[in-house]
Amino acid sequence: MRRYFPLMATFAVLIVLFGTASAMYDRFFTARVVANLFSDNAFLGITAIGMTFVILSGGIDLSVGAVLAFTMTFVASMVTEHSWHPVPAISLALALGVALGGGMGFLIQRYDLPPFLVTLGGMFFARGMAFLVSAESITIDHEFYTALQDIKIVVGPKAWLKAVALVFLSLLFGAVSLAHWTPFGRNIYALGGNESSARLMGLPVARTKIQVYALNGFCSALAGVVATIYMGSGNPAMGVGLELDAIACVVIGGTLLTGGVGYVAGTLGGVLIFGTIQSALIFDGRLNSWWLRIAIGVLLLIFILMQRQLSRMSAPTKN
Amino acid sequence: MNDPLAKLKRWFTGGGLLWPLLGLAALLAYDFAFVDGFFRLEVRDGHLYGTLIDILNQGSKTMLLALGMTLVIATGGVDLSVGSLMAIAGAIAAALVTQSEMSLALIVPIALCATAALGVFNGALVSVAGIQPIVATLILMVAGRGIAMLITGGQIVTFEHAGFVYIGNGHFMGLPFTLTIVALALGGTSLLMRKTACGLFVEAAGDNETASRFSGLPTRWVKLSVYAFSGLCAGLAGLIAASNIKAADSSRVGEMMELDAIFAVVVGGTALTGGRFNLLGSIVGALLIQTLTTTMITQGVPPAVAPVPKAIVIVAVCLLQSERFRNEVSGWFGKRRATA
Amino acid sequence: MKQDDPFSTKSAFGGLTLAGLMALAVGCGGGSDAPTPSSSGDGSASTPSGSSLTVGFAQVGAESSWRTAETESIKAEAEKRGVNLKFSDAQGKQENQLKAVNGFIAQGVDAIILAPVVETGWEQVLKEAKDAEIPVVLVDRGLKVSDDSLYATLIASDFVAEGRMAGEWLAEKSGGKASIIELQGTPGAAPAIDRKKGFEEAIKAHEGMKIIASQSGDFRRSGGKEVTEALLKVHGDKVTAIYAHNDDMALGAIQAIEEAGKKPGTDILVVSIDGVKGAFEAMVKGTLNCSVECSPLLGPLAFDAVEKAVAGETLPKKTIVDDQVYDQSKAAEAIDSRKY
Amino acid sequence: MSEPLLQMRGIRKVFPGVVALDDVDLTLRAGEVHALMGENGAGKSTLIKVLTGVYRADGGETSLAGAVINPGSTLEAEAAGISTVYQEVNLVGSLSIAENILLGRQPRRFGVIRWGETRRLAKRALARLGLELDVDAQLDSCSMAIQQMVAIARALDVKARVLILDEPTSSLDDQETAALFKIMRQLRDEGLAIVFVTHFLDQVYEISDRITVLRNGALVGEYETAELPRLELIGKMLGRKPEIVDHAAADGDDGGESAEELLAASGVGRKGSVRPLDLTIRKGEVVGLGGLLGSGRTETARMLFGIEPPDSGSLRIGGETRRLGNPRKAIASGLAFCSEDRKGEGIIPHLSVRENLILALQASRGPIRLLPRAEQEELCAHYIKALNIKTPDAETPISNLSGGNQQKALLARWLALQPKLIILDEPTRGIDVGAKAEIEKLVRSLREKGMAVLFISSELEEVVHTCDRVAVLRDRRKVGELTGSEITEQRIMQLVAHHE
Repeated sequence: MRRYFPLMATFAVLIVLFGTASAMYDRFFTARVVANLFSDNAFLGITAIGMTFVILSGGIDLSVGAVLAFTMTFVASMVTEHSWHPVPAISLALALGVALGGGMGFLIQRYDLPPFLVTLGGMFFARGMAFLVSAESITIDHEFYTALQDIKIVVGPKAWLKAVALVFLSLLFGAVSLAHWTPFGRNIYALGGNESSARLMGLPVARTKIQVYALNGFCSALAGVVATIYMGSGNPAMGVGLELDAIACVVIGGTLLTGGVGYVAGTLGGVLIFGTIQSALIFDGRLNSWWLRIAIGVLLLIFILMQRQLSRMSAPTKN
Repeated sequence: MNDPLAKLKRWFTGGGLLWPLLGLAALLAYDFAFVDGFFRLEVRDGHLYGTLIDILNQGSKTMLLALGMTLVIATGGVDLSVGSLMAIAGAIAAALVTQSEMSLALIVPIALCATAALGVFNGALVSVAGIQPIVATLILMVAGRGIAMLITGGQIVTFEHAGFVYIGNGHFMGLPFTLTIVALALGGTSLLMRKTACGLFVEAAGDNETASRFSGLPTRWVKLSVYAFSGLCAGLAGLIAASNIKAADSSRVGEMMELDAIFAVVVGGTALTGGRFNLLGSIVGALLIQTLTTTMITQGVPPAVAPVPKAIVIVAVCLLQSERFRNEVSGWFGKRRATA
Repeated sequence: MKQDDPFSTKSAFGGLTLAGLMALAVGCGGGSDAPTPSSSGDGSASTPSGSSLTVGFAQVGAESSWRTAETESIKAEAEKRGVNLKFSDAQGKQENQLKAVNGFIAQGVDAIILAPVVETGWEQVLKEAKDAEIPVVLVDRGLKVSDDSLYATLIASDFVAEGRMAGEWLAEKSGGKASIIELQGTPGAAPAIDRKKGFEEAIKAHEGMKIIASQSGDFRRSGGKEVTEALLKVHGDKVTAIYAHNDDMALGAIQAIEEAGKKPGTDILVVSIDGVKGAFEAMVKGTLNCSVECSPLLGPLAFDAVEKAVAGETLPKKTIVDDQVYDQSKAAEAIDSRKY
Repeated sequence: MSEPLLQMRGIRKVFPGVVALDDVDLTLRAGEVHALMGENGAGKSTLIKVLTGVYRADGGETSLAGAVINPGSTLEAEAAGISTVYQEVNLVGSLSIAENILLGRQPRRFGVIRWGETRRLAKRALARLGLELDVDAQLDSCSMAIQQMVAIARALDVKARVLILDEPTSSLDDQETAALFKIMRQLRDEGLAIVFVTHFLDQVYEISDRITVLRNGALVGEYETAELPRLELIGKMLGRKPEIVDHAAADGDDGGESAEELLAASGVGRKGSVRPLDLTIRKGEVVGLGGLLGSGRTETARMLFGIEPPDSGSLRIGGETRRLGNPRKAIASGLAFCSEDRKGEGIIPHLSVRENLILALQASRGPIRLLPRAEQEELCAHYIKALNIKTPDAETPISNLSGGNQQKALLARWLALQPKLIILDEPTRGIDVGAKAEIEKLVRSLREKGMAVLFISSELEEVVHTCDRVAVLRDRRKVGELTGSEITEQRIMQLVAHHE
């Protein structure tokens, strides 16, 4: 039970935060705000899920925002400018995401390069390619997209989960299962926990490492696809700095950057904490640009410290 | 007779200086061949004038950031807040220059103290509160820009203060004054690191923190100090940036420069995992980035695709540093060194 | 072993929570002097009286002085009219802006003013606003949506026209002969794309006018300076004019020209867009030749539109703000009227 | 005995610049415990890594049950029936016991791990070793002994025919070792061939049937254990006649009572770690901390050194009351501490021997007053010679040294400070016989110089002939103290075992 304490700490922080905001702002405590949290943060959440796996394996990936932008632009360009049907365009985009992620994983694994730098290269590369595909944002106008955008599950008065939120939640479910129920998931934990041990235990370390980055490439590309559904457009300048937000969500969710320790479900908590802080500040609406930045920083600080304190209290005491 | 040569070789390869220098040399060779007038130097208004001088001058900010970042990375950390700290230093200096009668001898220290103090805040989050460096410094990265904008009221504050403008635009002995600053900072830091035990403390604490603590090293103070030092360097870079354009552009200055600085440090041979560091290597790394940027501007690479060459250089330099890759390449050419 | 001191940890937790709440409270209090949020009741029913309106304003960010001037204009107007303004700064990110608009809808504001980051990607969120019967007034740039009825009106400048005006002015001034360096804005940004387009249209008619280099200065003063510096070295005396997508970059370029030992405004013509105060000062000094005004003072127009829209009146789909060309001859008399 | 199960013939392995193995043979029979002996650097680990597929041999041949095998990975070796438990338990601390046993071969259905079945299998694997544990517990929270057992359970869980145990007992106490031996015998009787690598001679004679000795990457010979006297074995390992260890040293002077009191702890304890205890250490005295692993020995040492400072009682050093809240204060009061975890808490791996050596001294001088380079080098030269540290030069990274030499360099780090009291926690663990004898000798010579030593070791024999006085701990509580001629293995065992 104690192993789940950091996870509970994250959700306790979330509840405190949400409760405070509800007490301070009218109409905050509504199903609509909650549903919005899932829709508006869907693609951030998806990149954060991919990032969780990378961080669990002891790595990091800075390319997610740029890969998202590339995917968006690619899909939009194919559909609008080259009249492809969205399905093949999306499939190809996802495959490209996997290929780019896998390629970075290959470089990191085979040549023992620092992930920070390789993925930094990947970030510049994907961003450049996004602009190469189209320097301007492109509207996607296709009945397939309209159909996707019309999918809604009503969860309350004036509140519904949209397709993007459903993709996010299904991926979350899949990711939790992947992490917990499959050998691949457990190998990631082992790899991040102790790489040399994992190697000596005969686990497929090299393959797992490459697969983790490929998986994250897939998640980033999927996030890009979800963003096209969310916005109905492709924008090559999208997602600048998204990688840092994703990393922050993962860490707030209780996953250690050193690898091997953490939960995908915690990342959900991290994303929701992040989203709730933003929502609360929007509801407040009285801060000017600079106070807004300071407030985000201060709130991040407070909730990171709180999460840290809670999980410290619950950390297994070694004898 | 072979010994000094071997020593030199060890200094280059062992310190990791060889590959960034090679990368820089390759880039300069390209410029020499394909960019007209890249190496042209002339004397104008009593100082040197040319693209190479620009690279040194524009690169001074990254070099200073890399200097501070080197020590932070040597302790196993990273500082994402340097760009925002640059903005704060610039904002404070601009505000004081325009709104007070204070002398520059007071203004500069005030601005630097402020960023150093914020560096201490970063350090405290990392060493006392035990927050992971990326996240700890992310806080000031976000909030710091807000503080800078608060100081300038969100405006670009311009000034014409001759003394302050000299910092980023003046010339000293025919070269940009910023180079004097970088040289002093590099020299001072090197001396501090190698002629006192500070360097040993930083490397030991970064390589094995527990063992260092058990040996009586004040590891918390070491961490606190390197972040403070990084803040100081960022402040200096911020003053140069503001002085250079005679304005404090608090919302934009230093954006993404933290990544350039980290890249410079790692290319320069300091591992992100901490331990041994190489100050000179970081400087070379910073020059490599600036040369690349300037090359792309002069070569007319469309700005939208400019990130692609940058990506290629990053990955190429990384690969060059990988022993396995080098072995494979020499294998392709059938010249594999005999290992037996 | 586990019962260290339950009380102290508990109180530590309590303290943190309290600190969190206080920070929220302090943050809000320190933010601005707006009145406390009126609990806007059911909010769905609009109150056309105008005095107790709650309006959400989704701003791009605070990346330039032009942008802050726009924000100030809207805030001032809101205060004047007693409107309860909810302000949100997206820090240049569309995703944040979408969240803000969704948040405003959830909150049940009476109207939304939106200054979109990019032109696409708004269809979904505008549909939701329409479903909730909340009128949306667009300011400073248009949108690409399939259905015009998704927003009430657009109050903006025509970026293409601005670029064209700048190009035409330069053609006239230079007698149709110029070698031009273009300083682009941030790659992908709507003003950068349109201002480039407009300018190119205008000079196409003149065979003697050629853009010899076009690089991004990222809308930054420092970017403008760095790019100009590098390009002047390569193209040397060939350059006769510089066209910058905004004033900040032009002001940076002017410094670079001066440092190259030339006279900006005389040796090299400098044309830019926006018409911020700094540009007027430069024109008075003679270093900047021309700035096409792009007025950020949209507050009065925006709130006129908001009030009409809330009252149910139909508005023209587009209100183009008159942009004027200011050159050195007109600058001196206009400078005193510049607020930003 | 039956015919050979596994044969390695003429194995050769070369690393750039070093011949690690040259024409080495190893023959294993089913149903035997085969000790692989040699000093550090003899090539034991390399041979094992070749056998288990971590390295590929550059020459020679390995055959298992008549068929030639050439495993390219640990996985292939395991599939062939060769399993290994490494010296530093190579498991993943952040995962549960059950996972560690079954990682890589979890029972699944449609690719989905069946956790219930996983737990059941893990329990069964542990039951085979006579262990009943909470298999959901995180491995990190278990003692080293348990971790070792888990590693063995994992190794056996594949249908192993050859089990390699690399230094399995180095972190186990006597009882745990006995339990391990029981399991080893049981497995041997089941027909497994067990390769046993260790530095403990006693254990070799207790458990092994045959011995293969390596030295400097070459085969010295293969012997029946019963036919090889101890001294001869040591001679073969060292390549020389071993010094006869001076067993009488500790009995020499019993009159330590009159010496000046250096450290006096009264009622010092820490909640959740060590019960309040009294302990006095005098100048020129070697005080042992006896007891089983986990009895509170290490915790006491760490408490005295201020790593986990005491929360009750008072501490007097040199007659003055001191509060040692952190290692720095302890060092300032004249204490020094060599951790049992050489890799994690001792060496600074990428720094040179010189930098490692001067670190504590430099720390005490502060960051500004750097010890002049000449003095640094003099100091290094002195200790490299005095402690016989084998290193190419002082600028070599310390991680390139063998374990024993790293340990000596760490001792030098503290001696350079000239402390009044040095706490040595398992200073001889996992290092070769030669270095071990040297360190024991060094401890005795420190005493003669008037330094006090607090000595912790799992080897009773070592404690008995090194210490003047022994404080015995049990269950994190001091249960007695022995002086002079009272110090015998027998008496210590009695104190540890008996409930009073």
